Amino acid sequence: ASNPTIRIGFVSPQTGAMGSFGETDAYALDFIRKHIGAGLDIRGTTYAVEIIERDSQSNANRAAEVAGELILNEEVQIIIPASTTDVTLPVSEQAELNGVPSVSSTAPWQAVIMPRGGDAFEWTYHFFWGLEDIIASFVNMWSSAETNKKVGLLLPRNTDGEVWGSEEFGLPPALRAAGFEVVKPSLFEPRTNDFSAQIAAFKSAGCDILGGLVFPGDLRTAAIQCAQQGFKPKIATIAAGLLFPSAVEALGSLGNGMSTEVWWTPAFPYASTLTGESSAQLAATWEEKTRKQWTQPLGYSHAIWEVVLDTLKRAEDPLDRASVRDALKATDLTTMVGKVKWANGPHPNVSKTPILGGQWRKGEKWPYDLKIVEAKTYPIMEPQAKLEMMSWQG
Amino acid sequence: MSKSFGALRVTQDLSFEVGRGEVFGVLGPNGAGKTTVFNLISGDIAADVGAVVLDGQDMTGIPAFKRAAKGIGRTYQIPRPYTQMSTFENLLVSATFAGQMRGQAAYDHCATTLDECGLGDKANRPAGSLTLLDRKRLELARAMAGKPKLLLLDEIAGGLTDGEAKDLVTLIARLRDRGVTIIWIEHVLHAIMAVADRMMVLSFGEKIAEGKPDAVMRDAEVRRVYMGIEA
Amino acid sequence: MRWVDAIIQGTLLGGLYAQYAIGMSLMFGVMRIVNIAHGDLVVLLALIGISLAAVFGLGPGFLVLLLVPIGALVGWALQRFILNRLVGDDPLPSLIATFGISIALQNAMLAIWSADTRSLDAGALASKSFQIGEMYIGLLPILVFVTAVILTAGLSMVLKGTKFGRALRAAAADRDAATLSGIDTKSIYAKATAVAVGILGIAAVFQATRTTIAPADGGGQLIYAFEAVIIGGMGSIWGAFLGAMVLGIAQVIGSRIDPGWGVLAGHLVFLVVLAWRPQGIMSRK
Amino acid sequence: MTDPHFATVHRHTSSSRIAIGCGLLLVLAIPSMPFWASSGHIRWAVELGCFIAIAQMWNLLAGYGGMVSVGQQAFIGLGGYALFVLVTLFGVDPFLAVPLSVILPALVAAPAYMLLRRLDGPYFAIGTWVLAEVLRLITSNIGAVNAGSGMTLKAMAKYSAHQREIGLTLLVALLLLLTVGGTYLLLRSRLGLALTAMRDDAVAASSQGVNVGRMRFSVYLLAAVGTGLAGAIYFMAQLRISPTSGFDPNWSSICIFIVMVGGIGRLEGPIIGALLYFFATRLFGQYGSAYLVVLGLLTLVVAIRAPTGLWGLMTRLRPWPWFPTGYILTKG
Amino acid sequence: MSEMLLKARALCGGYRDFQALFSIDFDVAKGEAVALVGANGAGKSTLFKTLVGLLPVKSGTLTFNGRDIAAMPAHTLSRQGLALVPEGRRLFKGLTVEDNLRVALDHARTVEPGETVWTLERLYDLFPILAERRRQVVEKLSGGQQQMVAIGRALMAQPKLLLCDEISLGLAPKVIGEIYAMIPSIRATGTAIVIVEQDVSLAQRCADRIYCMLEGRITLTGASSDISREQITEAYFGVKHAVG
Ligand SMILES: Nc1ncnc2c1ncn2[C@@H]1O[C@H](COP(=O)(O)OP(=O)(O)OP(=O)(O)O)[C@@H](O)[C@H]1O
Ligand SMILES: Nc1ncnc2c1ncn2[C@@H]1O[C@H](COP(=O)(O)OP(=O)(O)OP(=O)(O)O)[C@@H](O)[C@H]1O
Ligand SMILES: [Mg+2]
Ligand SMILES: [Mg+2]
Repeated sequence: ASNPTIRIGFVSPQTGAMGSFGETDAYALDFIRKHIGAGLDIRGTTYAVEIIERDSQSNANRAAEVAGELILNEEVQIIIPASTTDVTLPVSEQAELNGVPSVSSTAPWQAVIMPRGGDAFEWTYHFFWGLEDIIASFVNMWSSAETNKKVGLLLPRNTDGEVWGSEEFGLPPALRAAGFEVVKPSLFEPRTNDFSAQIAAFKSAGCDILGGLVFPGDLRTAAIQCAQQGFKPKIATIAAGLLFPSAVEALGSLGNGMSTEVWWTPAFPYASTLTGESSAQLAATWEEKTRKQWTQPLGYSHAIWEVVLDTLKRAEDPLDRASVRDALKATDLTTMVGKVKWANGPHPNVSKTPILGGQWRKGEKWPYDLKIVEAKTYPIMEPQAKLEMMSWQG
Repeated sequence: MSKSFGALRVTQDLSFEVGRGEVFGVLGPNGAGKTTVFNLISGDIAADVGAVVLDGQDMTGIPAFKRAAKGIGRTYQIPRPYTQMSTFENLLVSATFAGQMRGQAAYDHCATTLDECGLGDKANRPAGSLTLLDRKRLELARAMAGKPKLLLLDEIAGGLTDGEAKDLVTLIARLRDRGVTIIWIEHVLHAIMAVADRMMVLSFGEKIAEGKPDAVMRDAEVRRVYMGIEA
Repeated sequence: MRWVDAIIQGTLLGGLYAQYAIGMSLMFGVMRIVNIAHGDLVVLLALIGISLAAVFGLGPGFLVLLLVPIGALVGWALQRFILNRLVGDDPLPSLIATFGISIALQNAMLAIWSADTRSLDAGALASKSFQIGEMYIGLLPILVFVTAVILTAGLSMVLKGTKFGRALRAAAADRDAATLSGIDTKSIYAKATAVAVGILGIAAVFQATRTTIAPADGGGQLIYAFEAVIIGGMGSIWGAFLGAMVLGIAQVIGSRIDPGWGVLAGHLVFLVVLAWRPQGIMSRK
Repeated sequence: MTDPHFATVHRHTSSSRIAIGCGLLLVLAIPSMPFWASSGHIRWAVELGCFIAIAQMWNLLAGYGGMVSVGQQAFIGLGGYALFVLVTLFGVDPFLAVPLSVILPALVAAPAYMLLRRLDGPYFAIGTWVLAEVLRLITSNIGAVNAGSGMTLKAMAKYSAHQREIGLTLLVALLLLLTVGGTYLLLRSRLGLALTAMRDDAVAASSQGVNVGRMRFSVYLLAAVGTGLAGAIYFMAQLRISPTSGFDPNWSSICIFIVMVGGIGRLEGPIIGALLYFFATRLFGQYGSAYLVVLGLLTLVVAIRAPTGLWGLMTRLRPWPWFPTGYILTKG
Repeated sequence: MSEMLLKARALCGGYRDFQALFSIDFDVAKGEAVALVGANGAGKSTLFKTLVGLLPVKSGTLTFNGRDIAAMPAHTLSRQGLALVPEGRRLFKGLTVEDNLRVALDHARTVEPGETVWTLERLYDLFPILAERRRQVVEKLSGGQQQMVAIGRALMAQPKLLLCDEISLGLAPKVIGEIYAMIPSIRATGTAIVIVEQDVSLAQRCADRIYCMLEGRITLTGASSDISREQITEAYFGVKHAVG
């Protein structure tokens, strides 16, 4: 009595430097395995579902190796590169060449499409917001406060930094167009120990706003050096580095009042198509089970499974890669993070989801809470507070 | 030839000649500069001034490995075997590169040389496992394996029993009879006296005596500086 | 002014590298132990310190007092039970062993502490600075630098002028002969590694104060420490200190020219020094 | 045999004849895989082949040349980038570009050696590491190769899966022949003697007529070329390269692990080590940190208990060499 | 014989998988000079290394100054007055001449009142060239100079028993003469000496007793004045070769 088995490949960074991204992935994986324990009923046939997970060790080569293995040896029907461009890019590349549908998220779509040439793809699909959205969100946030409209940008020398800083489609041209003056020193090497050159440049230009994309380790180094060097911008809005509460806590009191993009919060007005749980409930369950504060990737870690299961259910033959691909392409589903529909996208392989702006404030239950301060770009909810100026109180 | 290490002048304007097929002994107090002279001849270190001429060919500026191929073979006072290679392979290296032999000819030559030096039964042992004395024998054997025209021997008789020293002297005499020129640094006087055609005594990098062994040994200066005999 | 500032910031950055480099100079330069896990030990000590701080509410000053003995103990055990079996002329075995330790340690820490970034909150200390004209000089970097100077001076004195230092150098040169001279080489080595890792207890506190700590961070500063030791000349503690300064200044000046080239400038200066004086600037050879 | 000094020297054994025969057959079987094996196994063969080649080159450099490098990723990255640049920027056919890709590693290795040649032991190791970092940093600052974000090999799409597999397996077979077979022949030749001698004592070797400088240079260059070729093939299979993946210090870790666990200074070592590493990673990789902790501890145990590696342990049980390079005098 | 300083009975030893010493009985009395002779590979150095604890005692007893030292850690023996001038010098490379000597001084036996003490000055008097080179790292010394440092280092340990392996190797006749001339004065302070010496007549002249070794066994022992050259030669080589 063996049911036909659908195999799903799942690659995420569980060990290594990007390990924190893997945390919610593993959590969602746990959930989904229980959820479909008895198998997936698709138009009368019960399929067993086997999810084969692989650790990328935070290493792009390893990600490509395991993707090849999942596709060629394990012969999965669909592959999910979860979290970080170091996983998404190599895995998507393998999927595209070997003809396996792949669905990814949690990176601005340009970072997944542009380094691969920017054309349309046949097999690889991505849902997330884009740089145009984060720029709009940042601009809205910054415009809501009194500043001299001078922005200093800190960006690292890696795929993300290159895309964000691109003079073609990145932050600088868009910000200029929105009336900001941009100071952009060249990209810094990740885990650098000294930001005095950048800070000197920002200081001499008199920037009121510090913006950019910085990972947590660099952010603390930079923030402390800003304070030491007497560079105290009114607003500090940093992508990526302020995603996790642990990173904000690591900043100490300097983290108070820093602002960031918000992919998802418990306040999102969406519910799960799998369980009917609201966003708030999803976060509450997580906090109860892990005794840790909710994190933004949680919503996406969940939503990606909504998309995958929905796709499989609609697929004509869930065991056939091409028909899975066709179903994926036809997705129209309102998930935990918003609507996913590739037909709408700015690019055939991209479906856009909402982004909001948030500010970290001293919290009650947890040391810091993320308050939504900007919801103009995607007016899916009311802002929870108004952006306040940074105090730089060490 | 002159050579200084920083402020320390080791050899100074030293000149000497060795005839073909001669056994030339070099004596001198410790630190006189004997080993340094060998290093200059073999090219391990470069002279500040002066020249080494082998068979009418100026060796100045020629690197050590080429000098070896041109027929200068040497032993080291403190043995330097290739510890992880077998004794036989140690010899094979110099037979191949210094002696420019190949294949069977090289094998035969090395096997013979091992026997001559009393290492025949240790041919396949890793050189690192040899005792100090065997390592010294290996030094000699390895130098011989390179079929040198000029053989530089740095204290190879130390620690030998009388009998062994006699065997060694016989071996060296045999080498000379084959036409090999030998310069031999030695403190074991009875050994070197037994075979040397001429000798030179160095002190503080300068030559204080040169000539027939007996004459040199009778020299008052030599007796005082080197033997410690006040006369 | 801009360049004076760069040199000052570079020197202070050098202080950070020196804290890593002097312990390494003792192990790498004197004992010829290539310790790949050097950085991971800093992370380990920092994570222990952060956890202690969270549980007992300890300040950084007090943590130093705790972490140095913990580090010393770890170092002692590391040498006694593992590295003592591997020391010799060949640096390869120690390289392999510490490489294995590094991987195991990193992942064990990941399992215990998760991949979260953590840090020590030093309150106002971290962001305080002095203003001289247009220049700002951070208090924390000054503390790092001064500590490095004191450690360097102390360690150098111990190594050059004490019985312990001579015994250690002798044991490093020839273990059997050192034994013959009455030196308990295993215990001397264990003590030396205890000192080297104990120093890392201090570095760990500073590192956790000035940036964040996560289990995978260990390798980050390793290359700089090695570079500093080599630039300075193996075995010379002041050399390692000087090497750290050269590296720090090169990086800061490099990044003033173009922020993308800072780290690269440090490496290039390292290569230039190697080409010019392979034995290091402080070596008398 | 009347001459009492007619020396008999043995080099081959029956085990080596069998092993080399089998090895050759295996290597020659690789290009036939597309006609009978699954795509998954072909991919395994390609990756495993690259690991063996990279490790063997490291073994040549460290185990025989005495130059312990922790910067071989420099040449992996250069080989990979050369391929991507030739294909993407100059439109060269990918399979043709692979052999051409070794030119760049060679061109960089020559001056790099000039810089590194005066260093030995740990100095050399750190020097190579810094050099690799320098290359990574420079690459991530070059706009033409997409700087920090890396490149994609789109041109592979013009071949069918079957064609790609034929091409890749041919290249891997060639790679193994060149790196493993080439190293074996090198070590059996008179140069092998010189190499082993100078590893043990370079000064003595040069006074015995060995041109130590040139030997070292050649070994460094050969290792760079072999490693570069493996890098090009590896990244051809991965389709993407970035400065952090191409010049990843993790490559050195892999080399060290494979060679040390397998057995350094023996040709058999890297092969055994690569097999172990490859299958262990594939079988236990999903256990995340626990697997890596075990891997680390295993390395530690090998360093302490079995410095000659698995091959050393095996030869102690059964001295059956696959690739004998020594000379055994049986009669003389 | 007077008071025994070192006493070995049925001593067996050797390397990991190679036994090199077979049931050795070996005694040295206080202030005595003993010569140990034997062909290359006989096991003289191995015996020395076993006596000072660098190699393990496989069986048999070994006492020094009345104490059982067979199982004591090697590094504790020098404090009890056992010193070795090792074969091949084994100096501390990278350390200066003076630091080499100081290391030994640091861990020297505490001398009893009235005993003569070996000081740096006294040693420099003996080997003036070392005073000149005191700040030089030892690997830059000539072979003979290094041997002097090795001897000096052993003396700095203030030994009661000095074991000298091939002490004259590489030394000029003048220096050898001086060293042998010094032996009585060393002995006068109560220090016993064991020397390995290939020059049998020299050994006979300066030693009270002689031990001959062959293939890991003591084949002959007795007062040096009682033993003839022929006996020694025979003990040296067994019956295989007789030197003509
Ligand atoms: N690399 C070096 N640097 C500095 N001084 C050196 C170096 N090599 C040798 N010397 C010095 O040069 C002098 C001559 O040394 P050399 O080894 O030639 O003496 P030698 O005559 O062979 O003595 P011995 O009989 O003791 O072997 C010695 O005083 C020694 O200290
Ligand atoms: N490290 C070692 N491992 C194994 N065997 C060894 C080792 N060192 C020496 N031997 C062996 O032990 C035996 C005794 O050697 P030892 O060095 O004690 O002789 P010796 O009498 O000192 O000779 P020599 O006059 O050459 O110094 C020899 O057969 C030798 O091959
Ligand atoms: Mg000499
Ligand atoms: Mg001996």
